[in-house]
Amino acid sequence: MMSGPDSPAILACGLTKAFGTRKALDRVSFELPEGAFLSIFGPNGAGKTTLLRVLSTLVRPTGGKASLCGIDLTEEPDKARGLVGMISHQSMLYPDLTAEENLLLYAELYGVSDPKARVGELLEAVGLAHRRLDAVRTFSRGMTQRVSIARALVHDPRVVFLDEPYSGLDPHAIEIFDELIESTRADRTFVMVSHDLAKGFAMCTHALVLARGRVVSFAPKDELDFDDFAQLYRETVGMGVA
Amino acid sequence: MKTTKRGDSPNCHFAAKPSTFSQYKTLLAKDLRQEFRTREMLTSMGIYALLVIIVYGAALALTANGLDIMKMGGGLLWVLIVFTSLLGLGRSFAHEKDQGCMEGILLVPLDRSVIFLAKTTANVLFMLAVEVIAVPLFYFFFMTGQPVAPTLPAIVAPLAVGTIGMAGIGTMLSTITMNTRAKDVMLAVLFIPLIYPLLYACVTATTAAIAGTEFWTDYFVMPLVLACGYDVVMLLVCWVLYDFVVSA
Amino acid sequence: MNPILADIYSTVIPSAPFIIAAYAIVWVALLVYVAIVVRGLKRTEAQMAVLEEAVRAKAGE
Amino acid sequence: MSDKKVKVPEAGQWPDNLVVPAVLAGAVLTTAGFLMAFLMVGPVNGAALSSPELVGDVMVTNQQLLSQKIFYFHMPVAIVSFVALVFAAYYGIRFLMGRQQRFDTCSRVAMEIALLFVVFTMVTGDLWTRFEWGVWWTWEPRLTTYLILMLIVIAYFVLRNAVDDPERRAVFSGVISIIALVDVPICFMITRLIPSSVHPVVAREGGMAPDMVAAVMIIMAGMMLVAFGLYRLRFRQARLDERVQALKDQLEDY
Repeated sequence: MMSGPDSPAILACGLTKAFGTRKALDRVSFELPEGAFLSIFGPNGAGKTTLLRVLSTLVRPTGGKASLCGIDLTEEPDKARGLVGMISHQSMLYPDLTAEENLLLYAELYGVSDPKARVGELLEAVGLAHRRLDAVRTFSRGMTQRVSIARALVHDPRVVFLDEPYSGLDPHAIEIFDELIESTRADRTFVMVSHDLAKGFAMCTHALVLARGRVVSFAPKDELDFDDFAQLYRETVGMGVA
Repeated sequence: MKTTKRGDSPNCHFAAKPSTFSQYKTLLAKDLRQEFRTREMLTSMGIYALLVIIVYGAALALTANGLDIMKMGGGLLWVLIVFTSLLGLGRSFAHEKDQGCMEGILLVPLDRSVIFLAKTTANVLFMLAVEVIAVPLFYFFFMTGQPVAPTLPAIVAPLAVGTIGMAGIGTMLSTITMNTRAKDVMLAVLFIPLIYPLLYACVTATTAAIAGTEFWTDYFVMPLVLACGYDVVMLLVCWVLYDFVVSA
Repeated sequence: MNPILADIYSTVIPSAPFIIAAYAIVWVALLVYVAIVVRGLKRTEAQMAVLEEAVRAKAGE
Repeated sequence: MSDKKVKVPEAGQWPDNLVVPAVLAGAVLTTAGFLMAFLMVGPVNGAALSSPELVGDVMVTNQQLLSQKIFYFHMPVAIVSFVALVFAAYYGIRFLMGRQQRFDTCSRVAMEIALLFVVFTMVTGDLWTRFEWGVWWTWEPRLTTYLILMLIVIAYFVLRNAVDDPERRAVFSGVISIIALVDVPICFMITRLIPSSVHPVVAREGGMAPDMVAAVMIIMAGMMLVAFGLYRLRFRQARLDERVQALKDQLEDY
């Protein structure tokens, strides 16, 4: 397997996930350069979440190949896992533990070299250092989601997946969330699944439209016009029977 | 592990992949800390155990005098343990499922069987903690009227063996049932038949130790050995199959 | 009748109902299973009819 | 891809050509065995008589038991249920290895056959118990372990009903089918080996006469063939159902 600084952040080649005759993903192929921000659009049941789960090694594909930064997902899943961070609509935090304990747990599981320092730094970054000793249960949805960002970044992943991260957030919290994501962009690659067409389009550098498990369109944003894209998306959603 | 381009940058936090054992310790510490904070499992299991004892009191109220409690004691004690641990096992994955934490842990590069071992250890510890309270209570309420056999302390062995096996099988099954409808009923339906041989052996050994008759070792050693064998086989099978179950 | 001969066959008559019942129940259970399979087949047929309807509707569009 | 080349069982493949002959042969063999058991094989001895008696030209010293005739079906049926369980676990393993839905279907159908034969075994065994021991139920090791087996098989189907996602359901059932197969022999062993003061292990009549063995073997062969026929029949129906569902899914694409 080729590996090195030049390999794309995400390379999917004929990815298929099927059970019986039902195909959740059908020959999905695309290539995403490092540092890009990919937005995935599609109607319900188009396979967006399945694609994220396959790319984050939670689900093994039935066929095809995928690699993250040159590391094959099926051949070296453990190595690939170390490159992945995930922020989903679920916080993946234990409500009864404090913010600090939650982050320390993940830091130690990932084998971060100085967990305490790393966790302190991250809590500072998401602006919750003063609440680090409070149980996550007591946090608002927006604060929980900020801790969740810190959790996803604890091992400094190179690819971050966002699965409907805005669900349940109020406008103010969304603003803070966006700022945080922007500040952590660096040369990380982001992949986001969202229903919010305008928002997803505004943030991305690449856009992917899925329908019934197939890629309808994949293009860098600078080749796209929002109105045309919205038109295309509406057509796709129209033909996708939910 | 060879670091890539980013690895050389000063803000890199990758260290070598932590050892399986340290990941095991981290996961176990997480469960214990959480329990220590909420005391949810221990209080609910403890109160449940007490309630079962009270129900026994009502059930045996009219017969208690003529009843040979020394022969019944082992069985009653195990009924108490089975139902109490069923309650605890059912809850042991509630936190993992709630906020999607299980997914968070599956995203970490770690061997899936570590999750099984850590969870089983946590469940063993919780069940033992409850037994430490429930067994003396049981003794206090039902057995103080009778002379105690000198072999009574030997019940520790079947209790330990039974608890380990039940925690292992129960951890596996509650991982399955956390993704099903009607979780609690489902867990009981799978759990009780699968622990039956273990239960049978442990009840025999416990009863032998409580009664402490002349040839009590005949009824003690063999069942205990078989129970150990069952533990080993079932824990191995669960350990091997756990990867499939937890990633499904 | 010879009492010893009666003794020899003393359990035959009382046990007959149980034996007959055992064989009969096995036979009935077998039939029930076949009935279950046939019921499944009928459901599949109903699904098939739905499918045909849907195909016709699509073709008519 | 290499996975695609795995040979997958499908309805209409060669085993289906054998179904009709197998069922016919099964019917003939079980009927023959049934007649043999009642007409040809000598009855089994029960309690001793007060004095021997000449019947025909044979000296009879014991009561003659008719109830034992249940055994000629009881044992073969029990063995067929184990064979079905082995197949269910085998297909369960195949499923977990390749994640092909077909093997899950096979495993499920095999488990259904196992349940059917477990029920046969329970019914025949229990009626015998009722007559010989005079009780409907006793916690004798053999009965108990068989009851546990039945409960595990039933739990398998309860579990299948309680899981919505088809792939997850298939994984869980595969795992349970394997655990059931491992558990059953251990369960039998443990309850036999533990000394029980309350219920002594009932001693089986030592050894069988050759004609008894012959009858049992014939019935067993017949039952195997019947089980095979039922399996293929059910499998065929299940496959048909799956194919119709797949077509309905596909129709949405156009």
